[in-house]
Amino acid sequence: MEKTRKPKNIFVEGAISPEKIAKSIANHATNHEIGGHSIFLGQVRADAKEGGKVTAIAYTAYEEMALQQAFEIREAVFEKYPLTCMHIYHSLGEVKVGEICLFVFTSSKHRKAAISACEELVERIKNELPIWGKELVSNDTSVWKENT
Amino acid sequence: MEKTRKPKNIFVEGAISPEKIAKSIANHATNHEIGGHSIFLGQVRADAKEGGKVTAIAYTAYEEMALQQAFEIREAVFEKYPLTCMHIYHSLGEVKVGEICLFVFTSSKHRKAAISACEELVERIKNELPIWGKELVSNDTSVWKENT
Amino acid sequence: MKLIVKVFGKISEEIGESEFMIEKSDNIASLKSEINTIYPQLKDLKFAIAVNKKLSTDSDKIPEGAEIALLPPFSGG
Amino acid sequence: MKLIVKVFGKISEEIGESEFMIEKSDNIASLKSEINTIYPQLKDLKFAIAVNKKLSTDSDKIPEGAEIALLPPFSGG
Repeated sequence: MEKTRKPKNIFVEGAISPEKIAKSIANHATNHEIGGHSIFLGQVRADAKEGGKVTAIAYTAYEEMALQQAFEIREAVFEKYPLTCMHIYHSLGEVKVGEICLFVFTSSKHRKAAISACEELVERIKNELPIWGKELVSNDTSVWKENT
Repeated sequence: MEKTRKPKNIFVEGAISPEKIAKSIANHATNHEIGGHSIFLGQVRADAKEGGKVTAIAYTAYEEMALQQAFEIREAVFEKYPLTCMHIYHSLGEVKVGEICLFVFTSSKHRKAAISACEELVERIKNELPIWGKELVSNDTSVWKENT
Repeated sequence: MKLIVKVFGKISEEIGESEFMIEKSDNIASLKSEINTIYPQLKDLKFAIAVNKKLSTDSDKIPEGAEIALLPPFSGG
Repeated sequence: MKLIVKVFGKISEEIGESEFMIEKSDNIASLKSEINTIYPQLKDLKFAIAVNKKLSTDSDKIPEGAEIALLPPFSGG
Protein backbone atom coordinates (compact mmCIF):
# COMPACT_ATOMS: atom_id res chain seq x y z
CA MET A 1 0.00 0.00 0.00
CA GLU A 2 1.24 3.46 -0.88
CA LYS A 3 2.05 5.64 2.05
CA THR A 4 -0.07 8.78 1.70
CA ARG A 5 1.24 11.99 3.15
CA LYS A 6 -0.95 14.90 4.14
CA PRO A 7 -0.12 18.63 4.06
CA LYS A 8 1.86 19.57 7.19
CA ASN A 9 1.93 22.99 8.73
CA ILE A 10 5.16 24.75 7.81
CA PHE A 11 4.44 28.04 9.58
CA VAL A 12 5.99 29.16 12.84
CA GLU A 13 4.94 32.35 14.66
CA GLY A 14 7.99 34.65 14.82
CA ALA A 15 11.64 33.61 14.57
CA ILE A 16 12.86 30.00 14.44
CA SER A 17 15.11 29.37 17.45
CA PRO A 18 18.47 27.55 17.36
CA GLU A 19 17.00 25.29 20.08
CA LYS A 20 14.21 24.21 17.74
CA ILE A 21 16.85 23.35 15.13
CA ALA A 22 18.90 21.40 17.69
CA LYS A 23 15.81 19.48 18.77
CA SER A 24 14.96 18.66 15.18
CA ILE A 25 18.50 17.33 14.60
CA ALA A 26 18.43 15.32 17.84
CA ASN A 27 15.12 13.72 16.80
CA HIS A 28 16.92 11.99 13.94
CA ALA A 29 19.45 10.17 16.14
CA THR A 30 17.13 7.17 16.33
CA ASN A 31 17.06 6.74 12.56
CA HIS A 32 20.10 4.59 11.88
CA GLU A 33 19.73 4.62 8.10
CA ILE A 34 20.62 8.31 7.87
CA GLY A 35 24.18 9.11 6.78
CA GLY A 36 23.84 12.82 6.00
CA HIS A 37 21.72 15.84 6.82
CA SER A 38 21.61 19.05 4.81
CA ILE A 39 20.21 22.20 6.41
CA PHE A 40 19.51 25.64 5.02
CA LEU A 41 18.72 28.58 7.29
CA GLY A 42 17.52 31.96 6.10
CA GLN A 43 18.52 34.84 8.38
CA VAL A 44 17.20 38.42 8.29
CA ARG A 45 19.82 40.91 7.06
CA ALA A 46 20.14 44.57 8.11
CA ASP A 47 20.20 45.79 4.50
CA ALA A 48 20.63 49.51 3.91
CA LYS A 49 17.47 51.20 2.61
CA GLU A 50 16.63 54.81 1.82
CA GLY A 51 16.60 56.58 5.15
CA GLY A 52 17.79 53.71 7.32
CA LYS A 53 18.49 50.04 7.82
CA VAL A 54 16.21 47.02 7.90
CA THR A 55 15.43 46.15 11.53
CA ALA A 56 13.00 43.28 10.93
CA ILE A 57 10.88 41.55 8.31
CA ALA A 58 7.15 41.05 8.87
CA TYR A 59 5.95 37.94 7.01
CA THR A 60 2.43 37.27 5.82
CA ALA A 61 1.18 34.43 3.63
CA TYR A 62 -1.82 33.10 1.78
CA GLU A 63 -1.59 30.23 4.22
CA GLU A 64 -3.97 27.66 2.73
CA MET A 65 -2.42 28.01 -0.72
CA ALA A 66 1.13 28.01 0.66
CA LEU A 67 0.51 24.77 2.56
CA GLN A 68 -0.95 23.15 -0.51
CA GLN A 69 1.98 24.28 -2.67
CA ALA A 70 4.46 23.18 -0.01
CA PHE A 71 2.80 19.77 0.02
CA GLU A 72 3.14 19.44 -3.76
CA ILE A 73 6.79 20.54 -3.67
CA ARG A 74 7.41 18.07 -0.84
CA GLU A 75 5.88 15.19 -2.78
CA ALA A 76 7.83 16.05 -5.93
CA VAL A 77 11.14 16.25 -4.07
CA PHE A 78 10.47 12.97 -2.22
CA GLU A 79 9.75 11.44 -5.62
CA LYS A 80 12.98 12.76 -7.13
CA TYR A 81 15.50 11.99 -4.36
CA PRO A 82 15.90 8.98 -2.04
CA LEU A 83 15.28 10.90 1.18
CA THR A 84 14.63 9.62 4.66
CA CYS A 85 13.19 12.84 6.07
CA MET A 86 12.29 16.37 5.00
CA HIS A 87 11.24 19.32 7.15
CA ILE A 88 10.28 22.86 6.13
CA TYR A 89 9.59 25.72 8.54
CA HIS A 90 8.90 29.34 7.63
CA SER A 91 8.20 32.25 9.94
CA LEU A 92 5.05 34.35 9.98
CA GLY A 93 4.89 37.73 11.72
CA GLU A 94 7.91 39.71 12.77
CA VAL A 95 11.47 38.36 12.61
CA LYS A 96 14.27 40.68 13.72
CA VAL A 97 17.65 41.08 12.01
CA GLY A 98 19.98 38.22 12.93
CA GLU A 99 17.06 35.87 13.56
CA ILE A 100 16.16 32.78 11.50
CA CYS A 101 13.07 32.95 9.24
CA LEU A 102 13.47 29.78 7.14
CA PHE A 103 14.62 26.28 8.13
CA VAL A 104 14.86 23.54 5.49
CA PHE A 105 16.15 20.14 6.60
CA THR A 106 16.69 17.01 4.49
CA SER A 107 18.18 13.67 5.51
CA SER A 108 19.27 10.73 3.43
CA LYS A 109 21.39 7.60 3.48
CA HIS A 110 24.01 9.33 1.34
CA ARG A 111 25.04 12.97 1.35
CA LYS A 112 24.40 13.86 -2.29
CA ALA A 113 20.65 13.28 -2.20
CA ALA A 114 20.27 15.29 1.01
CA ILE A 115 22.34 18.20 -0.34
CA SER A 116 20.67 18.38 -3.77
CA ALA A 117 17.17 18.03 -2.33
CA CYS A 118 17.77 20.77 0.24
CA GLU A 119 19.04 23.18 -2.41
CA GLU A 120 16.10 22.46 -4.70
CA LEU A 121 13.62 22.91 -1.84
CA VAL A 122 15.05 26.32 -0.94
CA GLU A 123 14.74 27.54 -4.54
CA ARG A 124 11.20 26.25 -4.90
CA ILE A 125 10.09 27.66 -1.53
CA LYS A 126 11.36 31.11 -2.50
CA ASN A 127 9.83 31.00 -5.99
CA GLU A 128 6.57 29.17 -5.48
CA LEU A 129 5.15 29.81 -2.01
CA PRO A 130 2.75 32.76 -1.63
CA ILE A 131 4.61 34.41 1.24
CA TRP A 132 5.45 38.10 1.50
CA GLY A 133 8.09 39.86 3.53
CA LYS A 134 7.76 43.51 4.46
CA GLU A 135 11.09 44.96 5.48
CA LEU A 136 10.69 47.31 8.42
CA VAL A 137 13.23 50.15 8.26
CA SER A 138 14.77 52.04 11.19
CA ASN A 139 13.16 55.35 10.14
CA ASP A 140 9.68 53.79 10.53
CA THR A 141 9.14 53.26 6.82
CA SER A 142 8.80 49.88 5.16
CA VAL A 143 9.63 48.21 1.86
CA TRP A 144 8.01 45.14 0.32
CA LYS A 145 10.73 42.61 -0.37
CA GLU A 146 11.00 40.95 -3.78
CA ASN A 147 12.86 37.72 -4.37
CA THR A 148 15.31 37.88 -7.26
CA MET B 1 46.47 44.95 5.17
CA GLU B 2 45.49 41.39 4.32
CA LYS B 3 43.77 39.50 7.05
CA THR B 4 45.86 36.39 7.70
CA ARG B 5 44.13 33.33 8.99
CA LYS B 6 45.84 30.56 10.93
CA PRO B 7 45.02 26.85 11.01
CA LYS B 8 42.15 26.22 13.42
CA ASN B 9 41.54 22.96 15.20
CA ILE B 10 38.74 21.07 13.51
CA PHE B 11 38.79 18.00 15.76
CA VAL B 12 36.27 17.21 18.45
CA GLU B 13 36.62 14.28 20.83
CA GLY B 14 33.66 11.94 20.29
CA ALA B 15 30.29 12.88 18.78
CA ILE B 16 29.24 16.43 17.89
CA SER B 17 26.17 17.33 19.95
CA PRO B 18 23.05 19.08 18.60
CA GLU B 19 23.61 21.64 21.38
CA LYS B 20 27.02 22.52 19.95
CA ILE B 21 25.37 23.04 16.55
CA ALA B 22 22.64 25.22 18.10
CA LYS B 23 25.25 27.31 19.90
CA SER B 24 27.21 27.76 16.70
CA ILE B 25 24.08 28.94 14.87
CA ALA B 26 23.15 31.29 17.73
CA ASN B 27 26.64 32.83 17.63
CA HIS B 28 25.87 34.19 14.18
CA ALA B 29 22.82 36.21 15.26
CA THR B 30 25.00 39.25 15.85
CA ASN B 31 26.28 39.26 12.26
CA HIS B 32 23.64 41.27 10.43
CA GLU B 33 25.19 40.84 6.98
CA ILE B 34 24.37 37.15 6.88
CA GLY B 35 21.32 36.16 4.81
CA GLY B 36 21.81 32.40 4.58
CA HIS B 37 23.52 29.51 6.35
CA SER B 38 24.20 26.12 4.85
CA ILE B 39 24.96 23.18 7.13
CA PHE B 40 26.01 19.63 6.42
CA LEU B 41 25.98 16.95 9.11
CA GLY B 42 27.45 13.48 8.75
CA GLN B 43 25.72 10.86 10.89
CA VAL B 44 26.93 7.32 11.61
CA ARG B 45 24.80 4.66 9.89
CA ALA B 46 24.09 1.14 11.16
CA ASP B 47 25.16 -0.47 7.87
CA ALA B 48 24.85 -4.23 7.58
CA LYS B 49 28.23 -6.01 7.54
CA GLU B 50 29.21 -9.67 7.45
CA GLY B 51 28.16 -11.07 10.80
CA GLY B 52 26.42 -8.02 12.16
CA LYS B 53 25.65 -4.32 12.00
CA VAL B 54 27.83 -1.26 12.48
CA THR B 55 27.43 0.01 16.05
CA ALA B 56 29.98 2.85 15.97
CA ILE B 57 32.86 4.32 13.98
CA ALA B 58 36.22 4.94 15.64
CA TYR B 59 37.99 7.85 13.93
CA THR B 60 41.72 8.46 13.85
CA ALA B 61 43.66 11.06 11.89
CA TYR B 62 47.11 12.25 10.94
CA GLU B 63 46.17 15.36 12.85
CA GLU B 64 48.95 17.80 11.92
CA MET B 65 48.55 17.05 8.22
CA ALA B 66 44.74 17.13 8.41
CA LEU B 67 44.80 20.57 10.05
CA GLN B 68 47.20 21.89 7.44
CA GLN B 69 45.07 20.46 4.60
CA ALA B 70 41.90 21.82 6.21
CA PHE B 71 43.54 25.23 6.38
CA GLU B 72 44.42 25.15 2.69
CA ILE B 73 40.91 24.00 1.73
CA ARG B 74 39.46 26.74 3.93
CA GLU B 75 41.57 29.44 2.27
CA ALA B 76 40.73 28.19 -1.22
CA VAL B 77 36.99 28.13 -0.50
CA PHE B 78 37.09 31.60 1.10
CA GLU B 79 38.86 32.78 -2.04
CA LYS B 80 36.27 31.24 -4.35
CA TYR B 81 33.03 32.25 -2.62
CA PRO B 82 31.97 35.49 -0.88
CA LEU B 83 31.50 33.93 2.55
CA THR B 84 31.03 35.60 5.90
CA CYS B 85 31.89 32.56 8.02
CA MET B 86 33.03 28.96 7.69
CA HIS B 87 33.28 26.28 10.36
CA ILE B 88 34.45 22.67 10.10
CA TYR B 89 34.29 20.11 12.90
CA HIS B 90 35.18 16.42 12.65
CA SER B 91 35.05 13.79 15.38
CA LEU B 92 37.98 11.76 16.62
CA GLY B 93 37.52 8.60 18.68
CA GLU B 94 34.29 6.68 18.93
CA VAL B 95 30.99 7.95 17.50
CA LYS B 96 27.95 5.70 17.89
CA VAL B 97 25.28 5.06 15.25
CA GLY B 98 22.83 7.96 15.08
CA GLU B 99 25.44 10.42 16.34
CA ILE B 100 26.99 13.28 14.36
CA CYS B 101 30.65 12.93 13.24
CA LEU B 102 30.99 15.85 10.79
CA PHE B 103 29.64 19.41 10.98
CA VAL B 104 30.30 21.84 8.12
CA PHE B 105 28.78 25.31 8.38
CA THR B 106 29.00 28.18 5.89
CA SER B 107 27.32 31.60 6.01
CA SER B 108 26.99 34.28 3.39
CA LYS B 109 25.03 37.37 2.42
CA HIS B 110 23.19 35.37 -0.24
CA ARG B 111 22.16 31.74 -0.17
CA LYS B 112 23.89 30.46 -3.29
CA ALA B 113 27.44 31.11 -2.07
CA ALA B 114 26.74 29.47 1.28
CA ILE B 115 25.15 26.40 -0.34
CA SER B 116 27.82 25.87 -3.01
CA ALA B 117 30.69 26.44 -0.59
CA CYS B 118 29.25 23.98 1.93
CA GLU B 119 28.84 21.29 -0.70
CA GLU B 120 32.38 21.81 -2.00
CA LEU B 121 33.81 21.70 1.53
CA VAL B 122 32.11 18.39 2.29
CA GLU B 123 33.52 16.80 -0.87
CA ARG B 124 37.02 18.10 -0.22
CA ILE B 125 36.96 17.08 3.46
CA LYS B 126 36.01 13.53 2.51
CA ASN B 127 38.57 13.30 -0.29
CA GLU B 128 41.54 15.22 1.03
CA LEU B 129 41.75 14.98 4.81
CA PRO B 130 43.87 12.13 6.24
CA ILE B 131 41.16 10.77 8.54
CA TRP B 132 40.21 7.12 8.91
CA GLY B 133 37.02 5.54 10.16
CA LYS B 134 36.99 2.02 11.53
CA GLU B 135 33.49 0.60 11.60
CA LEU B 136 32.89 -1.41 14.75
CA VAL B 137 30.50 -4.28 14.09
CA SER B 138 28.07 -5.87 16.56
CA ASN B 139 29.87 -9.27 16.44
CA ASP B 140 33.08 -7.61 17.74
CA THR B 141 34.78 -7.47 14.38
CA SER B 142 35.69 -4.27 12.56
CA VAL B 143 35.96 -2.98 9.00
CA TRP B 144 38.03 -0.06 7.74
CA LYS B 145 35.70 2.34 5.96
CA GLU B 146 36.56 3.60 2.48
CA ASN B 147 35.05 6.73 0.98
CA THR B 148 33.66 6.23 -2.50
CA MET C 1 -23.34 36.47 -8.23
CA LYS C 2 -20.41 37.93 -6.33
CA LEU C 3 -16.98 36.48 -5.57
CA ILE C 4 -14.67 37.16 -2.66
CA VAL C 5 -11.22 38.36 -3.72
CA LYS C 6 -8.46 37.97 -1.13
CA VAL C 7 -5.54 40.35 -1.43
CA PHE C 8 -2.04 40.15 0.03
CA GLY C 9 1.19 42.01 0.60
CA LYS C 10 1.60 45.33 -1.15
CA ILE C 11 -1.86 45.11 -2.78
CA SER C 12 -3.55 44.75 0.57
CA GLU C 13 -1.62 47.75 1.84
CA GLU C 14 -2.49 49.74 -1.30
CA ILE C 15 -6.25 49.28 -1.06
CA GLY C 16 -6.42 49.14 2.75
CA GLU C 17 -8.36 45.85 2.83
CA SER C 18 -7.51 42.16 3.07
CA GLU C 19 -10.40 41.20 0.78
CA PHE C 20 -13.21 42.67 -1.31
CA MET C 21 -16.32 41.53 -3.22
CA ILE C 22 -16.56 41.67 -6.98
CA GLU C 23 -19.13 40.67 -9.63
CA LYS C 24 -18.24 37.25 -11.08
CA SER C 25 -16.50 37.38 -14.47
CA ASP C 26 -16.30 34.58 -17.01
CA ASN C 27 -12.55 34.43 -17.17
CA ILE C 28 -9.43 35.90 -15.63
CA ALA C 29 -8.87 38.53 -18.34
CA SER C 30 -12.28 40.11 -17.75
CA LEU C 31 -11.87 39.83 -13.97
CA LYS C 32 -8.64 41.80 -14.30
CA SER C 33 -10.24 44.67 -16.20
CA GLU C 34 -13.07 44.70 -13.66
CA ILE C 35 -10.52 44.99 -10.85
CA ASN C 36 -8.68 47.78 -12.66
CA THR C 37 -11.91 49.76 -12.92
CA ILE C 38 -12.64 49.50 -9.19
CA TYR C 39 -9.05 49.91 -8.02
CA PRO C 40 -7.16 51.99 -10.62
CA GLN C 41 -4.25 52.20 -8.15
CA LEU C 42 -3.49 48.51 -8.85
CA LYS C 43 -2.80 49.17 -12.53
CA ASP C 44 0.94 49.60 -12.05
CA LEU C 45 1.35 46.74 -9.60
CA LYS C 46 2.53 43.32 -10.68
CA PHE C 47 0.42 40.46 -9.39
CA ALA C 48 -0.66 36.93 -10.24
CA ILE C 49 -4.21 35.69 -9.73
CA ALA C 50 -5.02 32.44 -7.99
CA VAL C 51 -8.34 30.66 -8.52
CA ASN C 52 -9.11 28.14 -5.81
CA LYS C 53 -5.48 28.31 -4.65
CA LYS C 54 -3.99 27.58 -8.09
CA LEU C 55 -2.19 30.11 -10.25
CA SER C 56 -4.29 31.04 -13.28
CA THR C 57 -3.74 32.37 -16.79
CA ASP C 58 -5.82 35.01 -18.61
CA SER C 59 -7.98 32.52 -20.49
CA ASP C 60 -8.90 30.42 -17.43
CA LYS C 61 -12.65 30.25 -16.72
CA ILE C 62 -13.79 31.17 -13.23
CA PRO C 63 -16.02 28.55 -11.59
CA GLU C 64 -19.07 29.52 -9.46
CA GLY C 65 -18.11 30.36 -5.88
CA ALA C 66 -14.38 30.30 -6.66
CA GLU C 67 -11.92 31.74 -4.17
CA ILE C 68 -9.93 34.43 -5.96
CA ALA C 69 -6.64 35.84 -4.65
CA LEU C 70 -4.37 38.62 -5.92
CA LEU C 71 -0.74 37.69 -5.30
CA PRO C 72 2.11 40.22 -5.58
CA PRO C 73 5.59 38.77 -6.34
CA PHE C 74 6.51 36.26 -3.64
CA SER C 75 9.23 37.11 -1.16
CA GLY C 76 9.40 34.29 1.35
CA GLY C 77 12.63 32.95 2.80
CA MET D 1 70.63 8.20 8.64
CA LYS D 2 67.22 6.89 9.67
CA LEU D 3 63.75 8.33 9.13
CA ILE D 4 60.61 7.94 11.21
CA VAL D 5 57.65 6.58 9.26
CA LYS D 6 54.25 7.19 10.80
CA VAL D 7 51.52 4.75 9.86
CA PHE D 8 47.75 5.04 10.09
CA GLY D 9 44.47 3.20 9.82
CA LYS D 10 44.56 -0.29 8.37
CA ILE D 11 48.37 -0.20 7.91
CA SER D 12 48.92 0.55 11.57
CA GLU D 13 46.63 -2.34 12.46
CA GLU D 14 48.41 -4.63 10.00
CA ILE D 15 51.92 -4.09 11.36
CA GLY D 16 50.87 -3.51 14.98
CA GLU D 17 52.75 -0.22 15.32
CA SER D 18 51.94 3.47 14.90
CA GLU D 19 55.43 4.22 13.55
CA PHE D 20 58.72 2.57 12.62
CA MET D 21 62.28 3.57 11.67
CA ILE D 22 63.71 3.04 8.23
CA GLU D 23 66.99 3.78 6.43
CA LYS D 24 66.66 7.02 4.41
CA SER D 25 66.07 6.49 0.68
CA ASP D 26 66.74 9.00 -2.08
CA ASN D 27 63.24 9.06 -3.44
CA ILE D 28 59.76 7.72 -2.80
CA ALA D 29 60.04 4.81 -5.27
CA SER D 30 63.07 3.37 -3.47
CA LEU D 31 61.48 4.03 -0.07
CA LYS D 32 58.50 1.99 -1.18
CA SER D 33 60.55 -1.04 -2.18
CA GLU D 34 62.45 -0.77 1.12
CA ILE D 35 59.13 -0.79 3.00
CA ASN D 36 57.90 -3.80 1.01
CA THR D 37 61.03 -5.73 2.00
CA ILE D 38 60.53 -5.05 5.71
CA TYR D 39 56.74 -5.41 5.74
CA PRO D 40 55.73 -7.78 2.91
CA GLN D 41 52.19 -7.79 4.34
CA LEU D 42 51.75 -4.20 3.05
CA LYS D 43 52.23 -5.28 -0.59
CA ASP D 44 48.53 -5.71 -1.24
CA LEU D 45 47.41 -2.61 0.64
CA LYS D 46 46.72 0.67 -1.11
CA PHE D 47 48.39 3.68 0.47
CA ALA D 48 49.73 7.13 -0.37
CA ILE D 49 52.97 8.47 1.09
CA ALA D 50 53.22 11.91 2.66
CA VAL D 51 56.57 13.68 3.01
CA ASN D 52 56.49 16.48 5.54
CA LYS D 53 52.68 16.38 5.51
CA LYS D 54 52.36 16.70 1.73
CA LEU D 55 51.29 13.92 -0.63
CA SER D 56 54.20 12.72 -2.72
CA THR D 57 54.78 11.01 -6.06
CA ASP D 58 57.27 8.24 -6.83
CA SER D 59 59.96 10.55 -8.20
CA ASP D 60 59.92 12.98 -5.22
CA LYS D 61 63.26 13.30 -3.41
CA ILE D 62 63.21 12.75 0.35
CA PRO D 63 64.88 15.57 2.32
CA GLU D 64 67.08 14.90 5.40
CA GLY D 65 65.01 14.42 8.54
CA ALA D 66 61.73 14.33 6.62
CA GLU D 67 58.58 13.13 8.35
CA ILE D 68 57.21 10.24 6.31
CA ALA D 69 53.66 8.91 6.67
CA LEU D 70 51.84 5.98 5.06
CA LEU D 71 48.22 6.90 4.41
CA PRO D 72 45.57 4.30 3.51
CA PRO D 73 42.54 5.60 1.55
CA PHE D 74 40.86 8.38 3.52
CA SER D 75 37.49 7.75 5.10
CA GLY D 76 36.59 10.81 7.09
CA GLY D 77 33.08 12.24 7.30
